[in-house]
Amino acid sequence: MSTLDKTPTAPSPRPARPARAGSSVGQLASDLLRSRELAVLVVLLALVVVATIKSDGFLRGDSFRDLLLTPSILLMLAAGQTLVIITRNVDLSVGSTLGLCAYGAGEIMSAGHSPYVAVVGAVVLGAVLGAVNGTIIAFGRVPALVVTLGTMLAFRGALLHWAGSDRVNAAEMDPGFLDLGTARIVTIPVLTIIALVVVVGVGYYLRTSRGGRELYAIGSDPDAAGLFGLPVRRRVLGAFVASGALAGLAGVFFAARYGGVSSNAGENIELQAVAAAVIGGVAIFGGSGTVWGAAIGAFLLVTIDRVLPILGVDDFYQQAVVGGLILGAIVLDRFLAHRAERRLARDREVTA
Amino acid sequence: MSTDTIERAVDQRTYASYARPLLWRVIATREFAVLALLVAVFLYSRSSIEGFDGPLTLYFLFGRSLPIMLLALPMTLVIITGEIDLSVASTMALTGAVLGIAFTEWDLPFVMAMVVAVGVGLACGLLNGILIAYVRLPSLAVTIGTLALFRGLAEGFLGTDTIKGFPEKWTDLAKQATSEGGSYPIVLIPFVVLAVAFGLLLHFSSFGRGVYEIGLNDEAARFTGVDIARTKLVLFMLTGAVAGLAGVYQALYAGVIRSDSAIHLELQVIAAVLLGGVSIFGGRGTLPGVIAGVLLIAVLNSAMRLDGVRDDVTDIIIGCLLVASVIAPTLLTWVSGLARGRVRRTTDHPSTATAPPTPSK
Amino acid sequence: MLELADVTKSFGAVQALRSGSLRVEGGSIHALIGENGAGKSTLVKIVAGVHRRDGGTFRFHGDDVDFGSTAASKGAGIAVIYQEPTLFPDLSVVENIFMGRMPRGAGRRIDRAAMYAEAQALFTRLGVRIDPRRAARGLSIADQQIIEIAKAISLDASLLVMDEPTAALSGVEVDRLFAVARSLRDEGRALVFISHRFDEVFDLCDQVTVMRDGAYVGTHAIAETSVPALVAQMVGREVGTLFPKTEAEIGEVVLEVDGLDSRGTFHDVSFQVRAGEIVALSGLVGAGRSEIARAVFGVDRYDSGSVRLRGKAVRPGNPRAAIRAGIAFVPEDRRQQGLVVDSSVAHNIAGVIRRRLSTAGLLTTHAENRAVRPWASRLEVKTNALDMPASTMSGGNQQKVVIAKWLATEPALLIIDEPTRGIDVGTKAEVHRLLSELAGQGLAVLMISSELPEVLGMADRVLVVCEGRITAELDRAEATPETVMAAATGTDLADVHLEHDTALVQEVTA
Amino acid sequence: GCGSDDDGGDGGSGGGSSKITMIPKSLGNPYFDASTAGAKRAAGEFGGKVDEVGPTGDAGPDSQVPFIETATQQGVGALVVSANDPTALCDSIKTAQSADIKVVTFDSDTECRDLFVSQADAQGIADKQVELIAKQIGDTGEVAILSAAANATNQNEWIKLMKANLEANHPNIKLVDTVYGDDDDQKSFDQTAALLQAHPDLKGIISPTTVGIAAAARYLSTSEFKGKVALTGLGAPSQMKTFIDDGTVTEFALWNPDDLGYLAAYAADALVKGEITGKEGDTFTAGDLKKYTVGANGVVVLGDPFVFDKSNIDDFKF
Ligand SMILES: Nc1ncnc2c1ncn2[C@@H]1O[C@H](COP(=O)(O)OP(=O)(O)OP(=O)(O)O)[C@@H](O)[C@H]1O
Ligand SMILES: Nc1ncnc2c1ncn2[C@@H]1O[C@H](COP(=O)(O)OP(=O)(O)OP(=O)(O)O)[C@@H](O)[C@H]1O
Ligand SMILES: [Mg+2]
Ligand SMILES: [Mg+2]
Repeated sequence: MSTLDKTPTAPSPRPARPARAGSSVGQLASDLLRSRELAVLVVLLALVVVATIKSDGFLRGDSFRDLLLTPSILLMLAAGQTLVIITRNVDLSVGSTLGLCAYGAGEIMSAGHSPYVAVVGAVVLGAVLGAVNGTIIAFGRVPALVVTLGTMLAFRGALLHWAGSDRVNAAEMDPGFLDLGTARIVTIPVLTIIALVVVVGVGYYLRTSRGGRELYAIGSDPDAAGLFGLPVRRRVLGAFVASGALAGLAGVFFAARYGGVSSNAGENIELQAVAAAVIGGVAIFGGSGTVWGAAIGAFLLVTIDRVLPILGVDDFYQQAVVGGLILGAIVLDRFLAHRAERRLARDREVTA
Repeated sequence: MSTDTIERAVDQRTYASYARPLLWRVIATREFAVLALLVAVFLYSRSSIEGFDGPLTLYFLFGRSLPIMLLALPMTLVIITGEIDLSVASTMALTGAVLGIAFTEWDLPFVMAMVVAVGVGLACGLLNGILIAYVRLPSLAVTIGTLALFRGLAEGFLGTDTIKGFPEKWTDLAKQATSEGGSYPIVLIPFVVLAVAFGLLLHFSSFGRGVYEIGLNDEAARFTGVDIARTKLVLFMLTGAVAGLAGVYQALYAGVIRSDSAIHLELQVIAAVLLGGVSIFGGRGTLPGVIAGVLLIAVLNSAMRLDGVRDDVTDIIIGCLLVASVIAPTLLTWVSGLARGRVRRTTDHPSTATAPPTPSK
Repeated sequence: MLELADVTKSFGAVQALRSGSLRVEGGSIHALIGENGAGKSTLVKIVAGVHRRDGGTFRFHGDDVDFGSTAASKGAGIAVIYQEPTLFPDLSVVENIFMGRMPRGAGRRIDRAAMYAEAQALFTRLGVRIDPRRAARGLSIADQQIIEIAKAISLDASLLVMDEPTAALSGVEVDRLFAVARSLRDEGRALVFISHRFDEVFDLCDQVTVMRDGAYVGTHAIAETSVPALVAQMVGREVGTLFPKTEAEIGEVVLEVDGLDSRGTFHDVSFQVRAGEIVALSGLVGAGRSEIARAVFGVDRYDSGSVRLRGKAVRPGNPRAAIRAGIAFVPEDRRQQGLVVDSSVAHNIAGVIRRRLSTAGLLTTHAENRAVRPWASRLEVKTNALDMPASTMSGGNQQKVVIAKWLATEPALLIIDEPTRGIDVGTKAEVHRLLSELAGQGLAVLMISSELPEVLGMADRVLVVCEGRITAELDRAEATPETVMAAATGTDLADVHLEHDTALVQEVTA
Repeated sequence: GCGSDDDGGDGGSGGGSSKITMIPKSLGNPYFDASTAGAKRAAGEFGGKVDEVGPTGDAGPDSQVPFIETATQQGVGALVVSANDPTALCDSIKTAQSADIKVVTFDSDTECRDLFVSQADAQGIADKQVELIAKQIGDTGEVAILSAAANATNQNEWIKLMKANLEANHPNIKLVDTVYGDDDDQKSFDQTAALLQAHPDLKGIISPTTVGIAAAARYLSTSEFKGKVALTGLGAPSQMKTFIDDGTVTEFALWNPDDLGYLAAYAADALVKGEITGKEGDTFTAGDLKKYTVGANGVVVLGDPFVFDKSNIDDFKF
């Protein structure tokens, strides 16, 4: 890619803006309208409203709590996935990593250590597993898809091998730790708060730090990034370590929330994480998208699971709906990108 | 990973191999390595794993891995064009579901039901193909979406039902061996036919040449008049159709249809294809290599189970094989490059300036 | 300040640099000239740390260096403008300019305000108006080039290397750039300036180094040299023999382009090409010539207009249809568009005709080789190389393979974009001879070239493209460097001063 | 970045002897851990050998097939299977039988086996659970069922019988929903939450699966519904103790899975030794469980389900 690619294969969900003389307000408005985050958020809220109308129990007490609490795990994974996808990679091993870390945390506690040790241990373990992926991908220059597919199998296998048919039961875990699974601060579950803090942190990093912008650059055009002298390998490695660590944290959440960890913890959740990011407008080909979008996408995915039965949709169809959402999202991206190109062409027209 | 560095790695490999005599070139290929490994594992198992040398071993092995073998054929072509299809297993489940419904609820004659099912597979491929080839969406995202969609439809259609009671003559056919008590299921025959057909298509046709060109450099392919979109559409439709066949076979082999049939099979298929020497970047790989790859995984599975190794260990091994098989080439070039680099540095320039950090202003 | 001696570099079989040497003092602007493919960019990329040299010495500020990465060269104070713009489409213009070293405020947080301010300052200094907030995706080649320049000068490096920065710029922009360049020189920095335009070289530079076929030829103070002298060194032999254009009798109309229009790229393009005629599309890089050619051949779609070949309309946006109609297209980027470098020469040459070669749907290597040989030998491609990957061949031979591939289709119209870019002088002459020979046999040729001498030497007619419009149609007699340049830059004849290039062209076409 | 070591038992050394391969629905389920333990205990007594193999995580109807096939290749004496699917296993089981391998199913039956060792007859299990929930919610209100996999044979059987019973004998109890947790902690947990969200007036939940009831109890114990929404079903005392103690659950039922495995192993041994053929009326002695008689169409019933509550929960370790 020596010149900026005009090839439509690389979708640009965040369409470039033509140079319009200072119309900050109108700019803002039109931006919001075009903003994927907003669109998904609207859908999400609409769902909640409809569900509440149909079933008064929907937002009552613990149901409301669960609505916020349940997505927190996927939220972590989606945040990590965003970091990785922005660099034009993908991490399919997060589910297995989550499992390993959740079980690890449980084991640490049932061995009688303090929950703090367990949390730190899980996060570190996650980071290490992420580093394994990152090293192979960044330095072996092999596609993330294949590598993380492999490590997904390998990590899960390792967990099965380690846990065997053993499971960590609620009784073996520190009660204080388990309470974390449901504790609330002014009606907002603690786990959700932590998750949101993490998301905000990631978002802040991506938006306002050099490193963050470099991640976008790398995903936007890896060749140019190399030619430019950006520390491509270091950044990609970093992204995977972060993704791993977040998966580790998600593992901790898992243990605290479900109060039981067996060897199949977190199976198949990786696709949901990718889906959340994609639905939230993170371009699978890297370079654009925000963690906000991914977070909202995560909320949407989980909430839909809850809402469909209330709307009378046979819950056997939930998978199908998720699939439809993903397709819808990327088709929308494509459409927006296409419109943006046409507009740009027109701009060259007038400037020419 | 910058593509041009990869290209350079690839170039070096090409030069290296072309510097050597033909025989060596053959031996140095991935396909050969996989084949050798397959033979080695097979012989080892025969000699030292108890029960492996019985006639049942191969019979079970083929019967069980036929869906993977089937799906690997079109998947190879898809991956050689640089795309991927993660939705094959879900397509199998969906076609299975439709087969069952068509047979039990719509009371179609079984042959018709099978035709309908395969048709549905074709349609699934068509959906993937249109979105990827003509709407130009990344196949990874699309097929992750359809993976969920097709599986979800299967679950929706079947719910808790388990559909069974297919005509004996078909279920038997799916399991019949060529000879009484022989090691080779009859269904191997259609597979071999398909394999040959795909082999000719990929290696001895203009279409196949186009498939490689798309994978190596789609821009150049377009400039030589290869119809990229159509090629990809055809490949995804083929994949869908074969997935349909596999779904039907799976249903007959298991004797039942459930919404969770063939779950996660796509990973095994892709693993096998990549293990067989197909480059995920496209443009490289051969069908014989892939078939060797599929069989390698199948034999490993069967042998280790016989040896009482738990599946999780097998998973670890296959996962590592997969990763190893993709880093091997880059690793080699890296090592050789390192060697060359060291030589040069020592000969040419004694001192190398370490750069100060970029001035930030 | 910068000192390169006997630097060698090869890519596989392509020896890009045989012995590149360059000596640049602080406080001076140094021109690096040479024909396409002489190795200028490769030398630059070695200075920049993109490529590592295979051999030779490389001194910067007196000490030996071997930059393993562009970061290293940047750190050492070298700024480079590459020939091809390298921007990040998804990021905003400022982010592109300051990538990797964005100004940071409180909490190590990027200080966007400061960034925009700096960017504006840069743009005013360069006298351009680009919205620093817009995304880089879709900028015109010219704007991309400007941003590259802004990026480079904002580094305030002690050595600034510019690889054909003016190729896509208009007169005004060029003048601005030169003003900036001079002020940098007067601050005592060193500049390396690569261009194919002699007037720019003579106007801006203090010394000039000539390269040929990847080797150093000589260095002169601008004051003490002349165009003919330089050209002689660039080309390495009597220039007069370069373009043996034989007169062919012009036949009936083959290609008929009418009102072709592609939004944002080119507009209302109409022209004809007749059998036996060589028509050149000339203009600045980025003017839209390739896009026109691509549209005619059908790899790009166009919004309106029509393309007819031998009177029959050609289906738009479909290369296959174009090929069937009898159009052949040798694209400008050999390694990306012309060839599948990783597959064998035979496969490449048979690339287009192979559909005809298969019997009962089956295609055998044997049949291919049989069909390929005559063309390989006609273009003197070593036939023992047939089963080698094209990537193992030199630029010149690669170009021959591309041409062979298209001649094998026995076309009625040959579109050839930058026919001699990046190939050695010998092959260059061969290609030119071949072109006029083919024209002589009644083939219609549409040639795109950025090299004035080539255009003026080869073409029966010259169509000048400026910002996507055909601004002039000049026949052999009318076509002079002035008339072409005037039309290409959209300035009027009086303001074009090209005594140097004129001298060159007179030299050439004498 | 990853290594592997292959441990695992030795292949089967010849048929004949009571060499038994135990294939639970999936590894990693305490309920089956217990049954396998019981089988091993039995084998220790009658001098046979029990290997446990099985799918790690449920992967489709035929996920157990490879293990049956492998055992067939190894020529073991008998298979003791808890079937993931009543039909999908049959062909492989037939092949095994034709290789003169005895096939005993336990816990969950198939259409084609020599013997089915049933934890308790289906009707009894269904009635017991209905009885418990009726008692706990005062025989009136909305209830829902949290089952295992949507295709689980025995669960579906019980659900069918429970529905019938409710309609016949408990007009005021309304079964509003049946959801499936796939014997997966997380899924069962979330399904419970979803149930309560979708049916605000829910009075009780029946979960006829040990994983399900534990997850549901775990959710209830952490929610405002604790004590308000009744939960019963089939659970493992070891997992349920906490919830009995904290009052989330008052009563639930189960048989002793350890005994179940123990009995199944003895039955298999008896078949291998030829003491029984599996026809109605055959009798055999199952160690300290004393004498058992094969009932109609080859079913051996362990006994009635046992009800656990605060008073007795501490006496059980499985
Ligand atoms: N990455 C590469 N791989 C193979 N060959 C290359 C590569 N880069 C350059 N070359 C070859 O090296 C030779 C010199 O190329 P280079 O770009 O340095 O010439 P140049 O003087 O910059 O030409 P131009 O004036 O067109 O920019 C050409 O033959 C080119 O084809
Ligand atoms: N990557 C791109 N992004 C945006 N605009 C582009 C891009 N590439 C080309 N253009 C525009 O399309 C038109 C044609 O560019 P192109 O490079 O084809 O012209 P050209 O005359 O063929 O140049 P060259 O001499 O390199 O062949 C120009 O207006 C240019 O601004
Ligand atoms: Mg150059
Ligand atoms: Mg061009």
